[in-house]
Amino acid sequence: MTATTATPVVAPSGMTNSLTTGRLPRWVPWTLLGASWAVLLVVFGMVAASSDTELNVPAAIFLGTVLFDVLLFVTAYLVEGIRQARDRFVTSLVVTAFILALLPLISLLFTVLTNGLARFDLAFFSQSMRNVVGEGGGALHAITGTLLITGMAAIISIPVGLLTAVYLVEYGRGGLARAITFFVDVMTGIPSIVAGLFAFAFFSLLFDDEGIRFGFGGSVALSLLMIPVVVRSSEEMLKLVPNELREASYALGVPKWLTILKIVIPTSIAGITTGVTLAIARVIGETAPLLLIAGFTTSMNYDLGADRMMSLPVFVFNQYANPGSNVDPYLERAWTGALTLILIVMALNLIARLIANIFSPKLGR
Amino acid sequence: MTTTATPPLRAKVRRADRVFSTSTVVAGILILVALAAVAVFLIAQSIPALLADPSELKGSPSSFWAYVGPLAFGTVWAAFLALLIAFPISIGIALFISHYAPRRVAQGLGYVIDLLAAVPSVVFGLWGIKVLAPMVTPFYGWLVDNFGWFPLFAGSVSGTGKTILTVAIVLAVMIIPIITALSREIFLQTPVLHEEAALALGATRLEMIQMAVLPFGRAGIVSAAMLGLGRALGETMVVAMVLSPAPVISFVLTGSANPSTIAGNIALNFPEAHGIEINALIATGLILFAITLVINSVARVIVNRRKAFSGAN
Amino acid sequence: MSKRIEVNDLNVFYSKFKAVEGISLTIEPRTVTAFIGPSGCGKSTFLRTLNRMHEVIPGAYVEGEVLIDGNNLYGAGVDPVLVRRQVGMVFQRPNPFPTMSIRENVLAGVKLNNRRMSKSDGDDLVEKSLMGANLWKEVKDRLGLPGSGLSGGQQQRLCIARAIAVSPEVILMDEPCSALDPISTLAIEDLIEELKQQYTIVIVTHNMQQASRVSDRTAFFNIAGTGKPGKLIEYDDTTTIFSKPSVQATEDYVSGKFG
Amino acid sequence: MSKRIEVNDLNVFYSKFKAVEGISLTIEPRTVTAFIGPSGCGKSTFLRTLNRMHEVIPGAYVEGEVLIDGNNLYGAGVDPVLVRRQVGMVFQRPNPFPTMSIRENVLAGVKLNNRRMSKSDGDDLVEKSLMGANLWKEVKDRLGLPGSGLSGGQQQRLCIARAIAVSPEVILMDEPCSALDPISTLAIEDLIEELKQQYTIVIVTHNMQQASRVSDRTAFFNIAGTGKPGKLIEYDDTTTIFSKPSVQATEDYVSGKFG
Amino acid sequence: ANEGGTPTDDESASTLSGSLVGGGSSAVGAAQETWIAEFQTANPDVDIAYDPAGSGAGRETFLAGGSDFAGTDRAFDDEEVAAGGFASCAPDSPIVQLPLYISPIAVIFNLEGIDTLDLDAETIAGIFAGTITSWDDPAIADQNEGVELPATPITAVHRSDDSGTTENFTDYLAQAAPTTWTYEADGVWPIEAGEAAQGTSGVVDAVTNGTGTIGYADASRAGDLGTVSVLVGDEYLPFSPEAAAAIVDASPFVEGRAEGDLSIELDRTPDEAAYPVVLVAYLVGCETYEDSAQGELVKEYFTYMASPEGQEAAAEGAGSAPISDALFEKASAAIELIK
Ligand SMILES: Nc1ncnc2c1ncn2[C@@H]1O[C@H](COP(=O)(O)OP(=O)(O)OP(=O)(O)O)[C@@H](O)[C@H]1O
Ligand SMILES: Nc1ncnc2c1ncn2[C@@H]1O[C@H](COP(=O)(O)OP(=O)(O)OP(=O)(O)O)[C@@H](O)[C@H]1O
Ligand SMILES: [Mg+2]
Ligand SMILES: [Mg+2]
Ligand SMILES: O=P([O-])([O-])[O-]
Repeated sequence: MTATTATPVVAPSGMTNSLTTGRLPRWVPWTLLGASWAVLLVVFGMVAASSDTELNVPAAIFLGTVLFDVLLFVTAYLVEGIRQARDRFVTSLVVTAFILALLPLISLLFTVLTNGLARFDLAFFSQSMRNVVGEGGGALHAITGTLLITGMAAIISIPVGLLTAVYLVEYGRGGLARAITFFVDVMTGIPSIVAGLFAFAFFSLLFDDEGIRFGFGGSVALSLLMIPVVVRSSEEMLKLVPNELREASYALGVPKWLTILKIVIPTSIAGITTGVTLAIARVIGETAPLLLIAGFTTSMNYDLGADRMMSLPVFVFNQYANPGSNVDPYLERAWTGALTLILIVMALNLIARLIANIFSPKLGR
Repeated sequence: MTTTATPPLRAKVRRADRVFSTSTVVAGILILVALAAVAVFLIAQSIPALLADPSELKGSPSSFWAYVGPLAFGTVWAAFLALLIAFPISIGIALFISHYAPRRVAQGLGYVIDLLAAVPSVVFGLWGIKVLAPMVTPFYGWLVDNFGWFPLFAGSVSGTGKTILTVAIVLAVMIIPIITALSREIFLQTPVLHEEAALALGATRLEMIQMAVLPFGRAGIVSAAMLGLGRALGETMVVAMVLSPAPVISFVLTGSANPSTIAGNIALNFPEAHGIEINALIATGLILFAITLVINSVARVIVNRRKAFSGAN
Repeated sequence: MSKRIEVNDLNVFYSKFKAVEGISLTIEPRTVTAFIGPSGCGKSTFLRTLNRMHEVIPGAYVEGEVLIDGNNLYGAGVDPVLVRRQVGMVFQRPNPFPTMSIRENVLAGVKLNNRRMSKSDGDDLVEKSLMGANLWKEVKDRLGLPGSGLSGGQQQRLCIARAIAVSPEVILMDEPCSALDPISTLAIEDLIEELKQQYTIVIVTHNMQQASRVSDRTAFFNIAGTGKPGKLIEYDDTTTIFSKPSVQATEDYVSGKFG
Repeated sequence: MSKRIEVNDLNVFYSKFKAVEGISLTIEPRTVTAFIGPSGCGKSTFLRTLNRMHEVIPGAYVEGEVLIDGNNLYGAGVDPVLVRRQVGMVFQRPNPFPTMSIRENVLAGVKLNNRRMSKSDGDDLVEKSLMGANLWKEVKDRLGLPGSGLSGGQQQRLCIARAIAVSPEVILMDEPCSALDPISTLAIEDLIEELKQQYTIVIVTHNMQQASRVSDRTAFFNIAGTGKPGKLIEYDDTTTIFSKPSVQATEDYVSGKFG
Repeated sequence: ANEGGTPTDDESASTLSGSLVGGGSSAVGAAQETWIAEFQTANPDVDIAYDPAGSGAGRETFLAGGSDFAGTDRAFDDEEVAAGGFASCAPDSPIVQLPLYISPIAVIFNLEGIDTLDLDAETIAGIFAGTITSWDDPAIADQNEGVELPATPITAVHRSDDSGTTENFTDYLAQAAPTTWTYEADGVWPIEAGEAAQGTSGVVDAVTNGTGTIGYADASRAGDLGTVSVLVGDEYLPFSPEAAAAIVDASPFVEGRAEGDLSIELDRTPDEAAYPVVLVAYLVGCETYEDSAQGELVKEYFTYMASPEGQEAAAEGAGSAPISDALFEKASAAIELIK
């Protein structure tokens, strides 16, 4: 452009419809998407028919979406110009990203559901594996174990994590805060099995028992994994609380701690609960550390303080990895266990949302 | 209220305030202590392995470092690949939810993505071997047939699909919800002021995002990526169940001989390990710890380098 | 129930930056005092030092003294929390607590301090405060609904009700009407007129007409330029300030020559 | 380089809420038009419909038409991106991009259409725009530093420089001085005086003195109460509005009886 | 339902009570679950736990005194036995090591329409070493006349984890095909060639889901997959429980061990018709326990495991090969030592 002269960058004034460029009608992108999917499904269908393999739907959808991205870019470039084309291209990429993330989710849920429904019966939820060989039995012992161990881990991690987040957001300045922030990041990288090893070493030293296995130890190991996630997510959420609310509270003569407890935390409770459920979901599926410190059993145990306690991931893994000579009932139990595990986390998620809805800011009008 | 008794301004020390602030500090310090304890445990248990005669270690490597080398490489490589896949997708989804989807739809979509986070890693492992690996095998075959000249797809193709690329895909699916959730919140926080400034200059939505949203969220995005990367670096079960490992350093994505990861290797070998082998495995855990530390430091440097331009006040 | 405020040679700093310099003035009980002046001259900053709210901002501190009925706010051992209970504050943007109902918002100051209160005492206080804030009629049938569902003007009056529910001696208001429509503004101006019977009121406003309508005395602040500290230029009866101010800058400002 | 704006019977809605009703007016090229009126009467809302910036707010839409030199902004196939290039905007709070240097800020809009601008062309444009915004002298030695490091008034002038760098036909300003100190305010008022030679300028202001100082014509908006739509009450030469307005409400407002 | 130990039949009401903790090899896991279920049913007041955490972990824990017995896919060796220090046992008590779990390892493959193949050790070694790479390789074809072999490339799957199965399989290759397989027996797969998968299930899955795949796994998991008959002497022998048990009888005991230590030096190149690719897992306990009540309990449990009923139950539940009568007698004598 000639910036030195006073000529305007855009088309000179006075021209009629100078504000109008070629615009794609609204239906064009959707039609393109549908058409791309259809084309790829047909192509894949033909390949599948000719080579006698199954139709690979996810791959067809994926490649169809890629085709759509390209088509849309070209169309928009021809009709609307490069800037709009770029904008549309990124829009379609963003949509593609979303579809991409959905594919594995759907495939995974589908797999778990179809395989897991076989043993989704009363016995599975009312019986343990004690004295069961082959068919039958259930995962009651593992379900209670998982709930107890994870529950205890949450009881340890949530206060510690939340308080630390409060410290970082409301109090912390200088070296200590920076150190905590940094090491919390580092902590997210502790491999789960190392957490289990550590918990085992710690408690066997503490109780001088080389064979120590108990649920609480599992909770401690899980806490090591859970705390950093709680801290990180709560910290971000606390930061989002507007300062105005804090000031309003201080101006009423409310001390800082009550302001935090009764204004700041309730206001951000929705985000915090989401973070906490993320953290629980992160640890509830851990296998290796629990096998090391909580052990393995086929019987019920309600006592976190003593004796082996089974957990669902260990149950699932064991049913999968060490089946007896008749494999099918073991695999069925494994899938049903996996389904149960997902259902538990989803239920937690739902409960968290309920809690969040009850406490979180009420938007009027 | 009577005018007689004006409460004095001088008050008792506010005990509760003190207790509360102290407890937050204690919680923070507790984390540092726990981490220090883990570090001490790792170091103490590692020393025997570092001092031992390497021939006592599994596979009789020439030295401990020859043993961890491929593992450290595999750890970083797998996590890098996972991040490479997950990062753009996550940013895409986060943008989709924060700036593209209608608000009502966005909430539902956020929930769907959170669901991915609800899937435990054993289940991901099962899905990885039983569903994903068989599904991608023909695709790998096609890649190797057509792009075999490209170093990443060199050599013969894996017959089972249990390659490092498959692992990276599963890891990516696992960390997508983490990165998405955080960056979504951050994108939603972009000051409307800056978004409007860009739009008022005649920017398209994409240009507005480039000018206002992404620069503003840079530090937060890096944090989110680090959180995801940490998860990918430390993931045990998925790697153990899905990968076909070998003690090699190789960039090939589609072959049978893939470098293992430290966490996966511990899971695979710990059950049968005894004596000095246990120490060696823990020592590899220490290396992983160090890797995480270094990566986080680098991330922090990146975030801080252009601090003057960060938009934070 | 209301108190005299005496400020002696007060400087306010944001870390190294001196935002306000050498302020001395006396505010009589049961009066309305208006602070006027161009943007950035330190009105808000100074106002906040009257109940130590500036301490919420990292790095902010004062030199000098503020006496409330002879007690120095900045004396040793003074608890800012107690200060703020006696000197309430209403902000520019209405900020009811979003997690609370209207009723809870009014009782927030009392309840948040962990004081127990019987249901009926609570009801009485809610009614009294909302009456005091001229809001009772409009909301008495929906006390359980969220406070954020009210209109801007109602929200601002809710904030005033919340402030007077803790029975302060002084109420500070920082541009309480600047985000409100004219009807709500009038309602709040009427309210200030009534509150004056019981409380000492200090109000910051950009609106000269408002200052002349509601205040008994007016303080004019000015600033020599960006980066310079704000200063108190003139402090006098409102009628004097608006009719025959003694300083030229004041006259320029109130007559609209700048600002 | 400047354009006439014609608005015909415009209504603006936020979802179901009608915020502005039945506005018709004509703005001549190379004039400064001031919008005044009490808070909430829809000045900002209306201003934003002049470059379709209201579309950024979810649920906002208009009825009626806005013609810029005869082209309807809301006609079929009109690209809001092009509209905004021709009708620039400066906001209440200065909003330079914090991640960009001063130079990058000025060029931000230009770079969108002209990615590969030569270094010297860029330099020229930066100098010209900053000169135009009266900022060149103050920042010419630190063009590479972050824009957020400037004072409020400088930031606002930087935003003006950024807006004029894309050579718009019209510049809309929404209370551009309300966050600035008096010195900066004067600098910006002088600037508006100069810009008027080339651009059509529309400015929203709360400050009656400012309106009378800088504008040629003034539009007074009012609102009957919360929840009611804002309306254009009177639109005339600035001198007429401030000396002998034809509507009582206008007189009440400009004389400070309310607002 | 199944909790609370309601005795199933009253006549067998036993007076035995207490709890036992064991741990170790996951290969023995399924068998242990069976034994524990049966034993607990017969003795409702007894609780037995077995952590299938791995043989190494099992030995470590037993050595450190964290468990009452261990299951391991290799016996404590001379060095370890000499070093002693078994913390569960009374000072200076020797340990009892009994090969009570014998399981054939099947060489499994996935080729459409082919159920069995005859292979000698050298060919198997060649396939797993990566020197034989196609199914129609003459080395394979020559031994399988009349079988239609495809030209599919071979994908050999081995274990990615450190495992007893691998150790026994590589021991077989090292003994039976020393020229092709020049590596020592090891629980970790010694070479890079081939694919790796975690655990028996992982190998089975990989072989099942791939095409042209071959692997080795506990025979009970062979399912519908093709299996290899291995050349022993001059006869191709498919795996069978009897043939697997026979190899143990055909092998000598390790010399210089205590009376209760029945460690076996497996001979993978037997003269008789014995299936040489087997995994032998040991149950390890003390001769004298620190606590005699524990000794009593261990003795009862070991007695049950070694008994024909116990062996039959494991064969049923976990697919193992019942020990021979000869070995049963020796084991019984060893168990008698426990106190
Ligand atoms: N948190 C802060 N940190 C540093 N400087 C600040 C802070 N808040 C205000 N200042 C500076 O202090 C000075 C006085 O600001 P203050 O907000 O008190 O002015 P004001 O008169 O209330 O203006 P307005 O009418 O715009 O509200 C200004 O220069 C401002 O930039
Ligand atoms: N995003 C929005 N959503 C819904 N209603 C809105 C929104 N923005 C403004 N309004 C409403 O529209 C009406 C006009 O608001 P507008 O901001 O245009 O007033 P204004 O005259 O600019 O006021 P001020 O002088 O305070 O800036 C008000 O009733 C306001 O509450
Ligand atoms: Mg202020
Ligand atoms: Mg406005
Ligand atoms: O019994 P293993 O799992 O070690 O083969």
